[in-house]
Amino acid sequence: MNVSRRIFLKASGGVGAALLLAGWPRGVLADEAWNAKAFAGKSLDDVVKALGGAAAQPSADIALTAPDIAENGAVVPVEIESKLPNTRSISILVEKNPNALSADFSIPAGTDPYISTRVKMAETSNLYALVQTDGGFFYAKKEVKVTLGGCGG
Amino acid sequence: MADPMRIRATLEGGKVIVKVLMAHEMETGYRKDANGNLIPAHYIQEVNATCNGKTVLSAQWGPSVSKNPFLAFRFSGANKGDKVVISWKDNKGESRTDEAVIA
Amino acid sequence: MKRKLTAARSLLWALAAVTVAGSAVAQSSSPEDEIAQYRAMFGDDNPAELWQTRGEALWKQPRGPKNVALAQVCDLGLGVGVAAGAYAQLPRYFSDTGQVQDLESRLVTCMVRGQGFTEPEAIQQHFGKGDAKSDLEALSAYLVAQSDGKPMHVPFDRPEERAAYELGKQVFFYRAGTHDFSCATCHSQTGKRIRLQILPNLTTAEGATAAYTTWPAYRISEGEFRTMEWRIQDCFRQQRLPQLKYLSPVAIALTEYLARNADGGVIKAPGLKR
Amino acid sequence: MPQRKFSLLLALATTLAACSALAKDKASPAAGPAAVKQALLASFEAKGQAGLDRLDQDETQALCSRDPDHPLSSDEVQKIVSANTAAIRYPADGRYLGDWREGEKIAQTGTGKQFSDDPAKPAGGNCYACHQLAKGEIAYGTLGPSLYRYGKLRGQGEAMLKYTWGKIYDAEASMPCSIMPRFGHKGILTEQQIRDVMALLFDPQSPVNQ
Repeated sequence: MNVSRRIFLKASGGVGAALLLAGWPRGVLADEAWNAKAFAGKSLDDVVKALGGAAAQPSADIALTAPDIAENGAVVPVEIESKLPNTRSISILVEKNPNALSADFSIPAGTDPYISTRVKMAETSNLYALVQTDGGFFYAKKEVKVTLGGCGG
Repeated sequence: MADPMRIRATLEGGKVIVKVLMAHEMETGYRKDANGNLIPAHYIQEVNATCNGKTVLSAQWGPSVSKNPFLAFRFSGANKGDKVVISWKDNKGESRTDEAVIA
Repeated sequence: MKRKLTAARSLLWALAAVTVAGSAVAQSSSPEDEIAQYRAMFGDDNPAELWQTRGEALWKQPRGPKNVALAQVCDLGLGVGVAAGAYAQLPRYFSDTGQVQDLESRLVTCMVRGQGFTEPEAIQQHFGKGDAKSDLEALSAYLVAQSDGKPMHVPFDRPEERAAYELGKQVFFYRAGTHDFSCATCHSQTGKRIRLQILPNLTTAEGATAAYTTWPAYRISEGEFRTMEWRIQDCFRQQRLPQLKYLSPVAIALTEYLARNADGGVIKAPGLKR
Repeated sequence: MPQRKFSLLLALATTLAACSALAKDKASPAAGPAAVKQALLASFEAKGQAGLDRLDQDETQALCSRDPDHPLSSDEVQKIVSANTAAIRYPADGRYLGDWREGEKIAQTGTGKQFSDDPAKPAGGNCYACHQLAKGEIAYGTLGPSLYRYGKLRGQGEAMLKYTWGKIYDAEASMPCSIMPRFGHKGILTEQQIRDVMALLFDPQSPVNQ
């Protein structure tokens, strides 16, 4: 077992449950408190609902760039660019992580609907780019294979 | 106290390209130490970037953003010499603010 | 931030886009190509910079019982306080200690003789872990970056340097332990890989150069900056041998062997590794 | 005087050798086996389950530590073959095959015998580090040959089972100075673990043979 798989050992209980008890503010704008409910979500649907939506539609106007294979799941580069009009926020989700939502970015007017960052993936999984516009929620997805490596496990 | 961020802000084609490296453990709360005890979660939850007093990016993060986080974004409406100010706050209430001059 | 890789990065971004589109290219790409694509996505944005910043301060600030900066007292081989290019000419024999020294060994000498630290103080926490940060790693990151882009010229006219090389070579081929491993087990063939990681053939100039010039490095799997001493020590752990001591004769000798095999190569460090 | 002349020549030879790209020079100060062992003992310390005795070499290890400039003689090769052939223990009950599911786990597990590993836990075989096995695992190494469809291509004849058992137990018997660990002889895997890995290779249900 390598580090990437160890990261999420003992996924049940712990932080997620504790944060749920702490209650959840509504939105994800910067001047509001950390959205515990969204970060406790287990799936794309959970997260969309916690962010105030009903469901997300697939969209070809979201460019999600990530490697086909991650040599190490501890660091997976992700780049997202939305071509959807009036993009308000961009979120990164990893389907098989213990909690799906990694990061949620609010995009104010004047800032490009573009984000580049690096996230952890517990195992081979779909990666989602979730975009909120004034027309609702949209997503693009891509599978990233997380591999084992090394001579000592 | 946490180490300073490395911030690069450059003006290219009318847009400011910002690249940030932050020194942070981003501990998930799911890992165990050598003695089998859970290592408490410790991760950045909020990131805020401003330029000339205006917010240019804000974010909420969970523990699955990678250790020593990297972030890049672009915005318009600033000039060389202006300052980009970036702050983060983690789940233990620790925070850090650093700035860079747009080059 | 370094810009030299930008063109290569753009190319790989384009490749990545093609792959995303699900064309035939995606199916025919080899695991090596896919790993290259993964690594290319990091571009020039290497968290090792966080260590470099801290290391620069440690190099320039007066510290220790003698309250002097390393920049004022430390001779890494090119003269007192000369940081630029010094790493590209290490290891080397130092007459004041009568020993062949690598970067970390020499830094410890400077901290002890120049700044007045005791040796245990200087080498405690020589490898960092999380919030327990290593000054030696930070200093290494800064000093290695001062040789980035410079060709290696590892001095080799002293008998001590030759003896270190020869010892390093013998150790490189020394098989022992439960698994019969030596360094050569994994690192004496060209074009092989372990899992998906390509194994450099360290007995050739090409392989040794590819490996040596890209260390020290930020190691993704640990989220830490790691030095050559660490790299060699961890290889022996995986060889199922006991713990290699920090700055030990074998650690220096193997560094000498690798550095000489890579001589003439251009330093591209700090690197970014799995 | 002749002695001094010799020294000068040696110095010249040394200088010339320094110019060769990889310094494959005979004039470098020799490090004999005793000096190497001494340096190793001075440079390592016992940690966890890895004591300094791990630095001791058996005859096979010592012979196989030669650098490529000093190849083995045919007598030395024969010594390795004899010693390691004699070391192989075949299963007393004649059962060569265990559970391929367990074998797959052993093939995937890279830990075991490192000072950082728990000695109470069974060691892995880490087969995927060097070999392709099941088609579904893309992260495989190429230090060893591909073993995909191993059993499907070879069948389960007694001679093939016995040969393969011997390979896993002590590869030096059939290929002197093979880089493959001697999993049985050196006590890395138990007899039952070897059976399980054998099943991974031979069982028609195993993903290796799909």
